[in-house]
Amino acid sequence: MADPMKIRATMKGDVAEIRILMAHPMETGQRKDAAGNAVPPHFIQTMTVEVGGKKVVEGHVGTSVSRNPVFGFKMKGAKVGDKVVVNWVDNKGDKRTDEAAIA
Amino acid sequence: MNTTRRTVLKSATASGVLAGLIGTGALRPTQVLAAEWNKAAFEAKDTAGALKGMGAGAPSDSKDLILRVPDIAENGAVVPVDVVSNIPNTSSIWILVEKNPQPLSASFDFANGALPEVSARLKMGQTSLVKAIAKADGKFYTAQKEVKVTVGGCGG
Amino acid sequence: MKNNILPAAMATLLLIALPAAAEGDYRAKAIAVIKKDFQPRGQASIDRLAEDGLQAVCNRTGNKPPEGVGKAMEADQLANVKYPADGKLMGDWKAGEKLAQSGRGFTWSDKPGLPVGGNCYNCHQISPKETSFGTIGPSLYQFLKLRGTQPDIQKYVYSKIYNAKAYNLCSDMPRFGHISALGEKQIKDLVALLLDPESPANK
Amino acid sequence: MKQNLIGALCAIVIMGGAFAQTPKKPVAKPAAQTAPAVEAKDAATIEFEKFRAEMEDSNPAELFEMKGEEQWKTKRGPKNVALAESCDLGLGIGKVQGAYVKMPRYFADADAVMDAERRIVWCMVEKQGFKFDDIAKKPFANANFTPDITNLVTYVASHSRNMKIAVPLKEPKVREAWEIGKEIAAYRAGPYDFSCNTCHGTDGKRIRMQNLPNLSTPAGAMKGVQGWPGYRMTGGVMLTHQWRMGDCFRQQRFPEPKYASDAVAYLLTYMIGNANGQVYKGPGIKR
Repeated sequence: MADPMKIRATMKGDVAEIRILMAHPMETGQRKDAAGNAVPPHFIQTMTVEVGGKKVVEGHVGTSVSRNPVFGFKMKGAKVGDKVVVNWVDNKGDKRTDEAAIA
Repeated sequence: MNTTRRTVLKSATASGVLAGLIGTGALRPTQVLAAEWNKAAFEAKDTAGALKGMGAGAPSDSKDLILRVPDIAENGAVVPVDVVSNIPNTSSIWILVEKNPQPLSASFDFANGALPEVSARLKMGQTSLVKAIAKADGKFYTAQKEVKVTVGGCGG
Repeated sequence: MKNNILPAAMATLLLIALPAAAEGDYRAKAIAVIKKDFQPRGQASIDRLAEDGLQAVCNRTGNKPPEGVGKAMEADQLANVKYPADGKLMGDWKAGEKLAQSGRGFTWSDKPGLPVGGNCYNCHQISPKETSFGTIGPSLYQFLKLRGTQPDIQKYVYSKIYNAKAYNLCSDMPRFGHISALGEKQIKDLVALLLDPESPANK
Repeated sequence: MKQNLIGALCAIVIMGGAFAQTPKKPVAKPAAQTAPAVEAKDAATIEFEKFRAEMEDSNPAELFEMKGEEQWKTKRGPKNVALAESCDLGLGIGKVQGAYVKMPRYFADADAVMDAERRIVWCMVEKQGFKFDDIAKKPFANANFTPDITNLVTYVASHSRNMKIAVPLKEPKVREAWEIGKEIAAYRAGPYDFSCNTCHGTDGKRIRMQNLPNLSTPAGAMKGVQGWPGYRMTGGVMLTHQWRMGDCFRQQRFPEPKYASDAVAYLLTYMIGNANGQVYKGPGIKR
């Protein structure tokens, strides 16, 4: 079971700033473990950010995004209290959904 | 700061419930699902291949596409990258690291009020050009900057 | 031979004879805590915690041994330097530069038996091309120009790398030859890195 | 005759020792460098600092802090007790606000001076019934594993953000720990004759590009405290101050200090105590 994300969403003037931390190993498939065996690729491939019920960002991700990914987005037309829902799905089919309210 | 920390949905069970809701269709699954991952573009071994996979052709340089990266990365494992597009009607942004084994790092599509900008953190195996590509009104634009990846630590 | 035994015996006596109160007993307590609270890992065995004579003297004098003792023990360290049988002290500066870059060796995470690095750039500037260098030791850039006119400079550099404590008893620099971290060829290559006119250190 | 000579020499050493102990090393200026090298260093440092705030603002350490909070509040272990309802970090049972910056401190119930990590381990063992040896077997994070104790320390540390370090050095047991820690920091041994102070006893030095704080000064000691526990970019793992002490000994070519031992607690007392009055910014991000 994947660990929860941390989502911070705040209004700065009329712009909502959304910052997302994801817990994921983001294995490239090129790293070797201590025993010298290649660690198979394991990485987030797709993500979506939904605000107030509408999809605002869809992201596709490769192996060169850092371990425990961090993303920042901005949007107009949102307000305090709007619900932010973030999803991700990785190459093994693991997925995670978390939400936060804009503050 | 602390109040926003507490707004996070922490409990795994709560998200499990959410996943359940999505499963039953109670949460408009069409909006949550993403398009298929672009295997051809992400697995391309060079920039040209990635661009081809993206259907981006030959993008033109643009000063309205702002790429902010460090000149020297403190650590190649975590290189901060910000991309802001001031090109009207920008709908997508891609980020590539030219010398990575698979140059395409990420792509983002924006809709429903999202500003065409993103910050992310990338792995870089060596000193390389980082490229941002933006799509606006069906045309492709690019900006690029070199990031040096240094030796560090105790030489061990 | 007598010279070798003397400082070692002295250090041993020092350890035994030392009344705890004479130095405050925190040092004695610290040593007891160190003995109790460390465990071997990888090649880092527990016997590494024991002070040898030189370490004991430096530890007990805040790295400032009384001059007479310091000089006597330095001379003893110098007397133990083994020079190459062929009399040649200069090797290949290119191999030296490579060795100078590596900081590997002797940690519990290093594989035992693998070649040990010279660790030079960790503490010294040498070639101007390497901008990532430490400052614990002095810059060695332009060494030939600045120090090359000294008599027996090759022998000095060889000895210094072999055992830095032969010149400064409580120097921060390891005794690379004395502890067999670096062999004869490797030390020769490092001598060349500093003294060969073709070495980048002298460009 | 020979015996007499040795005895005389020893006496000199002892006197020298007593003399040499008190004066502090003069503050050394950074070694003079050639111009290009200095520029390269400064440009790099400035460049790193430009992105520092951003890196700290979105620090994956928060993921571990979040997990630690859940673990702190959940009933766990053979005794099925929550740390929040059983563990006293020095300010009362369950109180975490400001606790991290006031450790190491002396805990009468354990009759020991404990840093935050050691104290939480003690609570896990005594209050929750976990076995110390199980915790000590894999105490630090690696690529595939983050121990609960790391999450818990990160959580506790996050509740001392922007607070001043206040190790109770006037408490005699803490004072003694500080004195012993100071001696441990000065102890040279091993194949390279290194002590902690070889690298961390003088101002203005570097190993390669890495600045080496002088742990005997308040500002220098704070540099050794700030950012721990820290999210390490290399490997992307969350690591604690206990881990950092061990890694210094690794590079010192020493054997390994035992987990949550007196040796580490005393060394931390010396270092964190020297940083008293400096502001702690919470879990950090490290190179």
